[in-house]
Amino acid sequence: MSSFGRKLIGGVLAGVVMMGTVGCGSSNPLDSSSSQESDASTITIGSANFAESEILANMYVQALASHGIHAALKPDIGARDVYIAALKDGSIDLVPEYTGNLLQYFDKDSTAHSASDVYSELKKALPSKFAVLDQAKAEDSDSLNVTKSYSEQHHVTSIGDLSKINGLKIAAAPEFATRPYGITGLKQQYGVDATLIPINDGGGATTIKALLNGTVQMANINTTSPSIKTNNLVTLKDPLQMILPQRVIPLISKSAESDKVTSVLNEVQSKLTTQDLMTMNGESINDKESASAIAKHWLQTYKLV
Amino acid sequence: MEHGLGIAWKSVSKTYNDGTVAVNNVSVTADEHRTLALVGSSGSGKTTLLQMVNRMVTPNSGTVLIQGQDNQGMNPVTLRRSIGYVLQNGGLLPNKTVLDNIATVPVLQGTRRKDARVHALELLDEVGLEKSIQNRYPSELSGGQQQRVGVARALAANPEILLMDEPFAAVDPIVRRNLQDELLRLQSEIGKTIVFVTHDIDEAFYLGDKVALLRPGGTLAQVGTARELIDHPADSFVASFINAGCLRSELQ
Amino acid sequence: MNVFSQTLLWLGDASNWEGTGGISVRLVQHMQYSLATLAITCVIAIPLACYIGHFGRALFVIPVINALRALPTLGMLSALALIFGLGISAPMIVMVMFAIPPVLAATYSGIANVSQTTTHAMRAIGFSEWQILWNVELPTAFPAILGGIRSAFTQIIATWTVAAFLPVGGLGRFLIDGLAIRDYSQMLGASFLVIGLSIAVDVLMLIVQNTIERHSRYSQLTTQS
Amino acid sequence: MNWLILNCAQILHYALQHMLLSVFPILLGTLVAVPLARLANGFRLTRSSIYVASSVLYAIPSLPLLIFLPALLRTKILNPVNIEVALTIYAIAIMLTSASHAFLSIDPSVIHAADAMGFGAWKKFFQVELPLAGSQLLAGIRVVSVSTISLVTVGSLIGVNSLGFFFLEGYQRDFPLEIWVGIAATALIALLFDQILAICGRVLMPWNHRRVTRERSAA
Repeated sequence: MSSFGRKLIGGVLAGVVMMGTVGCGSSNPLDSSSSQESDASTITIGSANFAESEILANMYVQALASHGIHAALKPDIGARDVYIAALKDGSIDLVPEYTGNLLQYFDKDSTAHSASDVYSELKKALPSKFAVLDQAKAEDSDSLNVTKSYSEQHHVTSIGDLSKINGLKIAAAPEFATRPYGITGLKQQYGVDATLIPINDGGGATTIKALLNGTVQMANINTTSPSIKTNNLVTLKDPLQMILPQRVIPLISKSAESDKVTSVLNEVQSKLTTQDLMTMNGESINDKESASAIAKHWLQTYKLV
Repeated sequence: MEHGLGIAWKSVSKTYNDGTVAVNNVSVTADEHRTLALVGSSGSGKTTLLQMVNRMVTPNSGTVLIQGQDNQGMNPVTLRRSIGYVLQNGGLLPNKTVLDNIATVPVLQGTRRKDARVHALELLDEVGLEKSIQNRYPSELSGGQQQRVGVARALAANPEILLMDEPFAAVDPIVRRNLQDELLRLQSEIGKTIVFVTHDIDEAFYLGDKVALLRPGGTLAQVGTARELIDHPADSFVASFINAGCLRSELQ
Repeated sequence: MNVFSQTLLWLGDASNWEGTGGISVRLVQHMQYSLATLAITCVIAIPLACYIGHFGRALFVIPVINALRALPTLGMLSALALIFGLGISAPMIVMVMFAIPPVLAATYSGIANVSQTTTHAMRAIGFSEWQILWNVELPTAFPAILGGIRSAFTQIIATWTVAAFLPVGGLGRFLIDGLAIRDYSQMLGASFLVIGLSIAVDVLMLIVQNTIERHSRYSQLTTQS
Repeated sequence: MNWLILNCAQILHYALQHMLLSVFPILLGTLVAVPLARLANGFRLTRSSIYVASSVLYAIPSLPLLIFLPALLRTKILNPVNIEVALTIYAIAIMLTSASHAFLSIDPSVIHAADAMGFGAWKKFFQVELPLAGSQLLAGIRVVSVSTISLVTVGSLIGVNSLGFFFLEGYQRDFPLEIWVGIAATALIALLFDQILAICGRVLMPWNHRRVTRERSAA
């Protein structure tokens, strides 16, 4: 039996096994999660793969639950492209989002800059299946930061100042490579050449370490993250407003929308401030509290629960 | 079916696909209710001949008649269930208890497990084993005990024919003598048609009503009673084979 | 399925092969990481297995090392990343940790099945421990060791794709980055490359194994017996 | 340490989820691989290519498989069926080779005896081959169980959460305790499943655990 012959038959046998399992998998009765979704009363709330998103998702779930609406939580799904796909196929019904980034996701060449313009353009740009509720005052946007010493040494205070430096490395999530405010945006709008060092911690501890020990010169960190102040990093100014205003906003499938859900969540949105986000992020990163505990604590202080 | 015919090998031959000639044109008969001993050194085709009866081996030429009927025409599975088969290492199923081992063939034939077990208990007595070992596993028995269970299993379905492939070769001489005496006692009571394969000429003479001596290469040297072979050996091969055996028996 | 055509386009498009983030760079990186992991694994596992197999001491090490396989890859990667920080050391340690069990087990079984009677006889004739190990035990165990290395190597190549959870190079980069933006063609293309690489390595090792066995008469004897 | 106490509910929730996600692939993988291996053993052609089939299946990187299954199965992205099918494929890959070896390692004389007694093919498989290959099959299942339980954690990268959740959250928050708790819990579940399988082995195959008693010859 020549070794090639064995390989061929082995491949065929593997293919048969693959097809068989995949086939029986698709007609598989054990489909616990979808049965859970099918009963209309439950609304499934997902979250992105970083702490703040998970806290907001817990907040919505607990707020709805206290008003008698049963809500299921699916945390830590992944980056925007993944949880939007999950929203499209009904795996989840709602997800906390940010106005600027969401607008740019659906409409790359929108020219809106102010928060209200972004909000109105966003509502227009949404696919028919989706809707957005009120935008909160609270804002958490991407921001490009350098260490204080680096800023003084290279006289860098705005993103534009970087265009003359080469061999720039920036630490950010993998999807930063293709985002309008990411590698592509830096090149097109500011003429800055930066190579991405992809770190999967949502601008967390490893990103900070990479910035402080010089592995990278720049890092994309959420403005509500306490680590900017604690490490007295310099957030670079964005004169061309490449990064749009990022107000917190619930993105919901129209199929799961109802007046009760809207009123409960909008009430939460009306109370949420940027400072709240900063304290809550601090509780998560420094005090290591769980997202559900942080959300409960916030809802209680505003007597929403 | 005519009686009195037992088993007849009609000029059977067998060559294995690697070219070795196991049996070369042998014709011999095993009389009913009598014991035929097939004896010869290894490679003389004695086991191959034995395995032609329950069609574990199919001859290239020639036929095997069981009570006058060609065994090729019978369904192999039902044929094997109607023939008792005792192997050298007992051939017991390690995953079944002694009782279940003995009851295997009757259960295969459709007897209810409970009745088969009752009959198996009786067989334990017949082959001289205590009832206390009925729930033990083969790995917990001594060589001699395993062989006795092997014989009991072969007798369980009350077959007309009993095939024994060097069943006592693996036990020490004292236990072997006991087993041989047990077999003679059983044979005198139940009178089966037994085909007994051995490489030990003494055992053949002791157990066989008729002895067939086979030469290496699978040809028949001589067939006859023990007395005929000892008094009138057909050729020098038979004589030397017997003398080697007798020398040992005089020393005992 | 149009995703297959997109994947073939991605694989065919020359521009994807160039540049620091290109396929060729990452393919080379992937092989470098895998070869380095395999080298370190062998340097640790084979001598350790020789010691245990030959002297029969520290036998408890075998089950302990096999228990390493129960640890989740992703967990060890993130835990060690927090200790060793960025760079290659954290994923390398994890990959070596998962590659040691197959090589150790294969080498140990290769050496252990050299019968005690032979080693005892050689000791009686006057062979030193080292000579016994070098002249008899290792040559006999050689086919088993090669088998262990072969299975470890394919496992290393596949597991390095998960290591791309941390900021390292290699083909896994396409998978993790592709996952974030749901770029099917990049992911499928990279997985074809990984499967192709592991099968190519498997066949290569098979050929090496056969040629070595055909030439060294001694190991031929032992494998036949 | 009070993190452990405060979050034990969450840990238990994900541990239970983890166990649920692992049981199904282990069982289905074995149920598919064992008969398939026995069948493939039957023909010389396929017997030698079992190893190749397993290594091809096992070489498929877990991530792309998890991503493509929703498209292939037309299921929802977060539906656990995707990871169940992926884990089952890996379980089959591992189980095929060890099941094939298990059946090949049965003492031929016992098979010969079974044939001679007139066992039909199906009866022989269930009453003779399966029990006798049992102890090696069990060893294979224990390897499958350990590898499945550790592979479940990869699901967290695509939102199907289990104990893997703590790896990601711990990594983001630079909180090693959380990760080590996740790892310890995964190892504990692996140990628990392993012991359960070992006990099943002892109960189902008593003949493997009794040795020759003192010789009490009946003669």
